Amino acid sequence: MATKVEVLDFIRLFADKMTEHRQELTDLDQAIGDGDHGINMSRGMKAVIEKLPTFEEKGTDEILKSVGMTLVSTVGGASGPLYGTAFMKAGMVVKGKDELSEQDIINMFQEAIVGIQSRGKAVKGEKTMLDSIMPALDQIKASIEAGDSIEDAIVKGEQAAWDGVEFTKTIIATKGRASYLGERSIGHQDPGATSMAYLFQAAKEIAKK
Amino acid sequence: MATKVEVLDFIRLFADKMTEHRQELTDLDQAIGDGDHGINMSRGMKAVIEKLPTFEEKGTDEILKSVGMTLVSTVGGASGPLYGTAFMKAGMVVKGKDELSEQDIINMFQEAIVGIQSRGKAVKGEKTMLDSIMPALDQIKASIEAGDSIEDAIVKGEQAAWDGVEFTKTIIATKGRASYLGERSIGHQDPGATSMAYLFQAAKEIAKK
Amino acid sequence: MKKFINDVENVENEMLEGIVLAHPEYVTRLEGFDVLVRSDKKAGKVALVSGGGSGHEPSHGGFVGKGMLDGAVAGSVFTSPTPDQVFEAIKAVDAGQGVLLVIKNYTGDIMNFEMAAELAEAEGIKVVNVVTNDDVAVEDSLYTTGRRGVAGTVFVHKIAGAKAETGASLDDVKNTAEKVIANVRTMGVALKPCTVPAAGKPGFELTEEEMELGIGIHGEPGTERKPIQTADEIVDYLMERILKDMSPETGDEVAVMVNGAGATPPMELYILNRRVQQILAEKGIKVFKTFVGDYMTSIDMAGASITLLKLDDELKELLMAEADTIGFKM
Amino acid sequence: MKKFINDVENVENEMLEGIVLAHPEYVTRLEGFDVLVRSDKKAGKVALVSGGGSGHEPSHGGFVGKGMLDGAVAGSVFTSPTPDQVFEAIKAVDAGQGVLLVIKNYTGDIMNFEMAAELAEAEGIKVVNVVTNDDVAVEDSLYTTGRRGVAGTVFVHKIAGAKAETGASLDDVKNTAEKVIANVRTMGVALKPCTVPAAGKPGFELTEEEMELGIGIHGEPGTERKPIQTADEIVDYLMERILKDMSPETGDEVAVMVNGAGATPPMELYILNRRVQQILAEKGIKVFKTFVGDYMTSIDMAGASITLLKLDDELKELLMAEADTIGFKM
Ligand SMILES: Nc1ncnc2c1ncn2[C@@H]1O[C@H](COP(=O)(O)OP(=O)(O)O)[C@@H](O)[C@H]1O
Ligand SMILES: Nc1ncnc2c1ncn2[C@@H]1O[C@H](COP(=O)(O)OP(=O)(O)O)[C@@H](O)[C@H]1O
Ligand SMILES: [Mg+2]
Ligand SMILES: [Mg+2]
Ligand SMILES: [Mg+2]
Ligand SMILES: [Mg+2]
Repeated sequence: MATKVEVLDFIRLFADKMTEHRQELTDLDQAIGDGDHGINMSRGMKAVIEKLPTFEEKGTDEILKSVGMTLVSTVGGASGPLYGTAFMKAGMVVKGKDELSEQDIINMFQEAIVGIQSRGKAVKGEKTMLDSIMPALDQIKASIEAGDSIEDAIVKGEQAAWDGVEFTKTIIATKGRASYLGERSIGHQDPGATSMAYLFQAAKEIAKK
Repeated sequence: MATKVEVLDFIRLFADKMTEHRQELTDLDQAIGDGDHGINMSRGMKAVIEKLPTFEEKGTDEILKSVGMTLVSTVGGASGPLYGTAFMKAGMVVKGKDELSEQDIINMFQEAIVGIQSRGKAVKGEKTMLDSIMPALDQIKASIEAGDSIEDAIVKGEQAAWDGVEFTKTIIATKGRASYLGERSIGHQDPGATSMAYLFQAAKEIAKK
Repeated sequence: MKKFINDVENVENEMLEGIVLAHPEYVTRLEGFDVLVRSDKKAGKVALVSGGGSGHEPSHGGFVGKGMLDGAVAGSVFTSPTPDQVFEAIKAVDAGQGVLLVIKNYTGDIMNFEMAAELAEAEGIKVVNVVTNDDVAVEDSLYTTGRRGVAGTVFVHKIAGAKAETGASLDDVKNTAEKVIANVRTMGVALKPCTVPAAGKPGFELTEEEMELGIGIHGEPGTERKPIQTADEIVDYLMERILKDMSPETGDEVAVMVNGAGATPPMELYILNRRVQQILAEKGIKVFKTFVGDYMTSIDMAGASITLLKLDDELKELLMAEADTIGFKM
Repeated sequence: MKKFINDVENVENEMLEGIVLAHPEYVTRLEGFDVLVRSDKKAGKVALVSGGGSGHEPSHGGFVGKGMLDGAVAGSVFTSPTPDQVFEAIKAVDAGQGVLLVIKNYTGDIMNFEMAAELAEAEGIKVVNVVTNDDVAVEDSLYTTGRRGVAGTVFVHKIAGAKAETGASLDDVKNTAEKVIANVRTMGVALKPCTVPAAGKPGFELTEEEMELGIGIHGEPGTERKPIQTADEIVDYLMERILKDMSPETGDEVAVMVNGAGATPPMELYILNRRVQQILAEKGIKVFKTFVGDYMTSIDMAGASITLLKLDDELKELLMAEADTIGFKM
């Protein structure tokens, strides 16, 4: 179960994490990309926080859509359309709802993945943000099925996201900017998968409160 | 007394010194100029050595003039016209002579100075090559008047040239590229005065043989 | 990081202000947007819009004007612009004949420009796009995102822009652009990395003895690191890669671009060009026209790229057609 | 030292070869000399010759062509060319109407060009010269060699070149050049020094926190070293010095040149320009035309200079007159 207040807290916490890890994400992107992922994400989430007062009174679905649209129009690069679409799609699937059920939360992540894949045309294993969001959602679904609470499921989901981040170190990038490096991308951790794992970290910290 | 062979030896030795001290002269010029004096002088004297076979059979006056013309057409910068004119003028004042008397030697340096001054419009104390050639010649003249041999006079002349080089550290440059530095040129040794002192060093080493 | 800047957060905006203040006769900024459009908007022709991250100047704003682009969209440094900005550019330049988007092949650029195109189409504007991918350093295969678009994109701006200026239809302009894309090849090398202002430190490190081959235009590491070589050896290597991919035949005519990455002085570009021309002469390939200078930079990178464009009569004529922009005049 | 070069002894020559191979339609090299002349030598007009050390590209060969220079002489890097080279240029371009030498005020340049003029006069060629000295960093007094000639020289090439193209007499072209010289002022700043290839190491050292003000164009140290400031603060300082010397009045019209030293990307030049234009607007000085780019470089120095030229009607017309050269097209 998640309330609107929790969703807002999650957004604020994710924004804090993007500011806090700005340099780390940028350093990761310097190794295999163009060194702007932390800059991009923190710019985007800063804009979200600035605009939040204009839409925080609305429903959860509208809030998520507004976050997505703000990201699309302030981030640019690859992560702007991808994170933006993810939030917009997540908002669309909970249309009209204020309280979110376990199933709503699963549906949101599911739709976020669909959005990322329809924009980016990538699959799991290409060294992208999909490599943390997809195993995370799989884990959450499996936990719930095994009878865990949503809170525990999210805790385990975050762990799966970080495992996915670790996994990105072992594979060649075949999508995004890192793909130009070919073999040289092996050994490096994907910045987008990392920021996505922080998203689950934020979700976990809110869930555990 | 100086023979044509000695003059040729002196030219070769001066060329060696310019190659040997190329870096030192360049470093001096980097501090207060544009860092090319050693490059310029070694390029010029290298060209002289290459062309020497084409004029070493001629008279001493012609040899000196050819050295000057070669410097003018290969050095460029400030030192090209100045050293070039100095050698050309020195050649002109010993026209038709093969053996050079004490007075010839004095006249040559005198004419070299006139040449440098007519081209460069500088006087002593402006932190230029004049600050080593002028005291050197004054010392040579004084020594000869005091009864020294030309060899001893040149030994003392070289010393005066180096004293002049030391003196350039204490003054502001008001001619040449170093003058743009104003006060900041104080404390630095003038590259052109230094290369000129090496010219006297070469003359001394030949004289003492 | 030593740069003439005021505030890392504001370089893109202050740069755009500086461009417009310098060249009001060429470009006008859409108020509230990071979009430059022709000061003399021309009606009755297909409009061209390009753009990308900032830091590639004179690309893209420097190529806005007669015979080239109608609008250029500037993102943050090395970050493709957002869809709303591109959408604004499209609306501003459309003169009813449709708009061609010239996109460099990067995931981010493609996604953002395509989202903009969707917005524009929803408003009834005809939008088509071409994607440049001239970089032979990157292998083009089903399993990658394909080649990057780099300096060769400038030839697309020039030639498609000239085509549009003739009054050609959107389809024809697009076809001409595609022809350029099919015939243009580039490869680049860096001696020193560049520094994104907001990052504050170079994108990669090279020792005094190393160079980075197969670089893109965003300060990313290249495909290969090697001990530094002479200018001629470097050109030999780049040209071999380009020519292998292009496989021109004796008698073919090409345009050459020796492009500087931002901190490479003309002296070095001309020394590179010397060897490029020697190689082409040896191979019996005729050089129709050569461009040497900074066209598609990577902020302050010391590096260069070589571009060859195989020409036919149409491309030759359009390449030589009048262009009057800040960064490209013919 | 990391550069695209083959052999430090041969950079000047290989660069000239690269220029001619790139732009045969603009420049031709006098065989055996480091002299570039117009490929379309024009008869019936006064000819202009300039030059200096190499390393200032596109100066000077890049300004050879219609409406600017007829010949450019290239010395070794930062070393003024020798008299025989200049003499050869004079002979090649003289069309019977006389030759104007545009000399930058450096001891070496003046001596070498004057010796060349003496040689030319001995052969009956009418030669006059002007000496540019636009650098306000250096005090002009009886006790110095006077101000240096720096980027403002490019305006002399442009405007005196346009005057010559009108068919004006040698005296008139000279007078116009003198008018430009009387009205043009420049000051420069460096963030990073440059490296003369043959020297192999930078001309001076700056820490990450220092900048050098009042630099010339030969990598010499400047007149002052200061902690690095923002772009706006730097421009404020340079403009104060320039305006103080120039003392323009409200309503005066100027041309602006924000010149890059070789390794400064357009992004930074435009950020500098932004502040230049703001200051001029505040003072009520009208900007007639602005030039931003690399016009008079110092090899690979990261730095810039600001030039203002006070205009009257004649200068305005000549500034806007057609020019078609490698590095300057109007
Ligand atoms: N096609 C794609 N699908 C999913 N994620 C992608 C794709 N392309 C790139 N990414 C993600 O985006 C991240 C890079 O984002 P960012 O650096 O902000 O954008 P850019 O690559 O345009 O500079 C990568 O680390 C990767 O996780
Ligand atoms: N007007 C002058 N008269 C005499 N010597 C001069 C004059 N100007 C410069 N010099 C000498 O020339 C030297 C510099 O020579 P060089 O570095 O080869 O030429 P440039 O200054 O053109 O780079 C100075 O150190 C100084 O001794
Ligand atoms: Mg990135
Ligand atoms: Mg010097
Ligand atoms: Mg990016
Ligand atoms: Mg010099």
